[in-house]
Amino acid sequence: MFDKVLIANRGEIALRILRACKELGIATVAVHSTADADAMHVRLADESVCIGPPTARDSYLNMPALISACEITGADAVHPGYGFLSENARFAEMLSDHNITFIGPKAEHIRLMGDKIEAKRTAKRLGIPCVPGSEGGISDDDEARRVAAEIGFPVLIKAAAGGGGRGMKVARNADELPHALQTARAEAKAAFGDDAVYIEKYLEKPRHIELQVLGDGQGGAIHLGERDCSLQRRHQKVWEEGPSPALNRAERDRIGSIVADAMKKLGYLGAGTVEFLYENGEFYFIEMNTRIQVEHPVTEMITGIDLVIEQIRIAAGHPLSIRQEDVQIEGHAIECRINAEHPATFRPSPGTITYYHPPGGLGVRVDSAVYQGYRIPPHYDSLVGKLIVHGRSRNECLMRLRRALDEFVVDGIDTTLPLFRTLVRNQDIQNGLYDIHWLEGFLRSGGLDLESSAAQGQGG
Amino acid sequence: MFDKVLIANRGEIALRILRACKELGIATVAVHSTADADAMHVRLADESVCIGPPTARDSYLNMPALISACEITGADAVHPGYGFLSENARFAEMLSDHNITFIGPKAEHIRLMGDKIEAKRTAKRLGIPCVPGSEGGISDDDEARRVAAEIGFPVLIKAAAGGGGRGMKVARNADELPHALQTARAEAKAAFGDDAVYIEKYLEKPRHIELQVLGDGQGGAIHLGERDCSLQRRHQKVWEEGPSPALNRAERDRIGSIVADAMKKLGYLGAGTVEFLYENGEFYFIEMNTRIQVEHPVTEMITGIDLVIEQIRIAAGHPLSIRQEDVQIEGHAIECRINAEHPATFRPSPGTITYYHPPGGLGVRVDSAVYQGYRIPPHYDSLVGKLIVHGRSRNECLMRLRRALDEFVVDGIDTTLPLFRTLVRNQDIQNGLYDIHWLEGFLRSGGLDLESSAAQGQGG
Amino acid sequence: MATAKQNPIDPSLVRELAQLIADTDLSEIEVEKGDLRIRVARHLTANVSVPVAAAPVAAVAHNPAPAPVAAPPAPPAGKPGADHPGAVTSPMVGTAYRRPSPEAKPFVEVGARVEAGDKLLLVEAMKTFNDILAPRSGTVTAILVEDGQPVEYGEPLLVIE
Amino acid sequence: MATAKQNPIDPSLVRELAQLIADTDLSEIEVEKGDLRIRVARHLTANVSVPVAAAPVAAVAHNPAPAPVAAPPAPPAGKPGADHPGAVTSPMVGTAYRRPSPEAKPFVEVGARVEAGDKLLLVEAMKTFNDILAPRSGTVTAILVEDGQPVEYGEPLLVIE
Repeated sequence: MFDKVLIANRGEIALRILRACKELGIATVAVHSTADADAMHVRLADESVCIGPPTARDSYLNMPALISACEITGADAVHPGYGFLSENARFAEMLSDHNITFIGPKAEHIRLMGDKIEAKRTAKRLGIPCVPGSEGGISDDDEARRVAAEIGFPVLIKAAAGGGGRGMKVARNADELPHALQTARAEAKAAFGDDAVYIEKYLEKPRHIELQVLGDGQGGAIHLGERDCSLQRRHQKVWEEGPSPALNRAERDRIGSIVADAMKKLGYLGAGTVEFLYENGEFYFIEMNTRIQVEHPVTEMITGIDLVIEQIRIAAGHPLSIRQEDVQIEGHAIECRINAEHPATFRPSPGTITYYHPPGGLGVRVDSAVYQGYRIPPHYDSLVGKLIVHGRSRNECLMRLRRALDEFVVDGIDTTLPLFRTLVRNQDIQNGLYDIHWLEGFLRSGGLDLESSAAQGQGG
Repeated sequence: MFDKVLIANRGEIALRILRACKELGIATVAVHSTADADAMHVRLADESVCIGPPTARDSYLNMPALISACEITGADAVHPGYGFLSENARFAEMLSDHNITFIGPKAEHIRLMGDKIEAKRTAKRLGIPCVPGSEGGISDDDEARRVAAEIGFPVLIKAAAGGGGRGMKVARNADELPHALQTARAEAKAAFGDDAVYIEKYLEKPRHIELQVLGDGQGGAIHLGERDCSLQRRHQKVWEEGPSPALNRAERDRIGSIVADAMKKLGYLGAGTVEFLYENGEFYFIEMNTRIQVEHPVTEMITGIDLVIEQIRIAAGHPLSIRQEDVQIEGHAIECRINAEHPATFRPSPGTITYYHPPGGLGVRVDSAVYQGYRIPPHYDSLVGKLIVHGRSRNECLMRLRRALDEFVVDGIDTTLPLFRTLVRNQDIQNGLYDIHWLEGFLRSGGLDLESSAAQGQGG
Repeated sequence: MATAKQNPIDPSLVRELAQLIADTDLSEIEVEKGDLRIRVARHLTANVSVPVAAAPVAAVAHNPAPAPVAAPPAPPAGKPGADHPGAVTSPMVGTAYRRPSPEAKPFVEVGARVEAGDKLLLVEAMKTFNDILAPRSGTVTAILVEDGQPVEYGEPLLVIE
Repeated sequence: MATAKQNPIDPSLVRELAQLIADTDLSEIEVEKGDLRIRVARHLTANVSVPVAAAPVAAVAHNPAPAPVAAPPAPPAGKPGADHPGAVTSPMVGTAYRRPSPEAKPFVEVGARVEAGDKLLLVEAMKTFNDILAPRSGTVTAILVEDGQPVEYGEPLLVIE
């Protein structure tokens, strides 16, 4: 096991990693920019090193500074958290050159999954289901019809040469196909000088479902069930839960086995997430994240497994301590990402927290690096903390989440707490009936009534 | 189910009950003395009623005031918490006369278990193991020898007529018996004018082990495993854990079945705790508490069952929703009672909390009604809050507890946090090797080194 | 620590008193012997409470989000005059009545002159009607409860000036 | 504070009482001897109340228990002169060296006169030695690092005045 781990991150994930190290009895080094000298994890770490000015490029993304910090403190491993250098293959290699362990996947796998086209090709090869479509560009209308019929309607027609939404048309049935093809070709021709098109299955109301995996790089790999992260705003996850209200056990086991087998074949090492769109009982691969994710506590709460401790163990060369049959999904968990943002306009609200009181009690977990008197610096993301609630059933979880949200006090800044107080009382959310477009639609339609959610918080 | 529950208590248990009610969607009434107007649960309740001055006799123990508070608010049930009126049969009856449900056992069972002699007689009748001893007073030495041989040495000889430690002698073997008998008789004669003595099995280094039970009053009753509360100071529990480090599964199942069967026979309704001394593989009944206990979260953390919610459901007339086979003990949990007391002298330290920051993260639960700026009134007990930590194994739990204790900040008053920081690092505690005398011996021998425990808290 | 020659202050005496205060939980000790008089005091709670409680109150104003703990300690809403020097408060939880029976006239009205011991109101608790008597003579300047209104312990019922 | 009679107060006596108050946690001391009477008081409120961020700092002094969050934001321990106007700070994390090679003499000593652009130190990071040059002319009044000492970003290395 490592003697000393350097935590190459900030905020709640830095504190999360520090906690895991402490529970393993490993000494910790916190690195920080000048803006983060007062951070909670800096105060709790055994040692701390200031690595640069507030700008992330010169501090948290500054590889030489991080390696120097390892050298002057004698750290023998680095945990990169999420964001920053967590999916930077070159950083992993540099650390390796300095005989420092990168707590994360092999550099080759980071690289592989960082390339969208390569990632999709690899997924297909490993048997992971992808969005069905034509193999290449199609110029012939008869062939287009054959392919569309094979895939099944609706289909998306898009310029083979380009991107960015130009030349994209949806055909909902065979009758719509000729016109859609014609328009798409014309636009593609005009935009890219090439009228070849791809045809792909079109997903109208998919959910975002992702599978958590762990691999030991020695052929051992397991999955830990799914998280449903369909509630998004501008592609940012807002509310994550597990298990997905849309999956049953057979579906979970099926996609889980496919993913775990794929990771075994790949020889994947570390924690990772395979993300899918899900519609009408089918999964379609989007991408794989080769790091711990913000929403990992959802999985921890329903499996009892500490994913960061497992990451560290695996990185230290241990084989997986958990077999697939040891992973039991118990109850239900929901995570709310509480941001320092106005709950309706989402305008960032950095500043000083004048009063802070997190909720407590059974089944309530708060992962946050803030404290009363802490100033949220304007240089980084706006995540104040994560509220994760567990219950024996989804309903128990929702009721507990409701009361925990009503207890949570963060004063001095705007937060998204009122948004969650509204969501937890929404009928669609309670029924689990939402897709990746639901939240934006809800917000557009003025679903967030701030006055009533404020009243709820006051103790109703 | 009830429409509105009145919480006839204060402090953390009042907040605990409020949380359960909120999760069940039941409206809440907080009652409080003038000293508790700022209490957290008062602020979070749907309604609050001031019932009297600080003195508990005139407020929290004031039955007419409580019943009036029910009447003016329309509460249809009362949860008494622990302490105060929680084991007052007359209060339960008075509520019943006013058509208000007492969330607790039937009055007859409160009365039965409140009488030490009746309780022991009932336990014996129900097949619960008690301390073996003579049936009545013994005046004849030959009979005393026969009884002692039957029980097995060491034995305790005590005055049949009295109590309070006078006339109590231990005989460790048959040779010591005549002298012990003679002395005990002489002291008994002198003190009570009667030289008849009881002979009882003497337990030298017992553990305190208690079984949590739930009964629906309709013949359904289950046990939820045990808690080991051996770490005590002046008969006050300090640290509670479950499962006991001293029990194996077969022992748990054996004593659990005995207790659950007894509760079925009794027709017991509500939550209760059957307390035992445990030595050399044998259990000896002490008493039964007919209420929720301070340390109930230990059981909640290892079973996932919300005991207060179950209490409310049962009191509303529902049969048990959990069968014995549904109760699965998962992992390990430890509770530390954090008191507003000096950690070495245990002198109470009421006053204002100038800074409060509870720990967070996986497996960490805090049950506390305090907050920053809260003034702990001098009128009531000194419990600041309970830190309850869960881990998949006892070792994981201990490591997590250690880091959680190091994160916990309560400034402005003395607390017993430093005591726990020392205990969690102690070899005997880590090995689970302690009995009901261990903590007092540890404190007497100066085991608490405040300087080193303060250093640990600063982040080491 | 100054070297005490003919020093009028004996630090060891003060320390002794301080220790006594710490040990006994007294808040004040005063000793007088011959021409010497020493008084030591400690006010822990009274002073500290005020400003700390003020911090969360300030926060309420800034934040539209709910702040249950941040609410200022206040008398029950809509009950003015709680701290009025002439307020007569309820000695118990119950229901206040202004008249002996539904048809009868109220015991007192605003503007009435009352003598100490006059009956002002009834508070019913557990089917028992308890007389609320005037604690002193004066004029009723405000009546703060409706007929049949639930009242808390310590809640102001009316004001006599 | 002190109730002054017509005779002038001996400040050392007041200081002594103030020290006693600080030492003992008392809030008030009153002493009377002959025609002399001194009373000193301390109200804890003033310290605790001020700004929200100040509260944890104050708490540290009173509470022997650990208070990780309560620690005041401070420069790294034992690194004086961080805010000195003449301080030259490290532009990177690394190891500071005062001489070009183990046998050589230091680039500068305290008292040395330096011109802008003179080499003062080396900071090694990732096997690369980076020159630390004088940002302005002046006299080296303090050298804050040992030879071979690890340094953080922004850590003061020496002072030029």
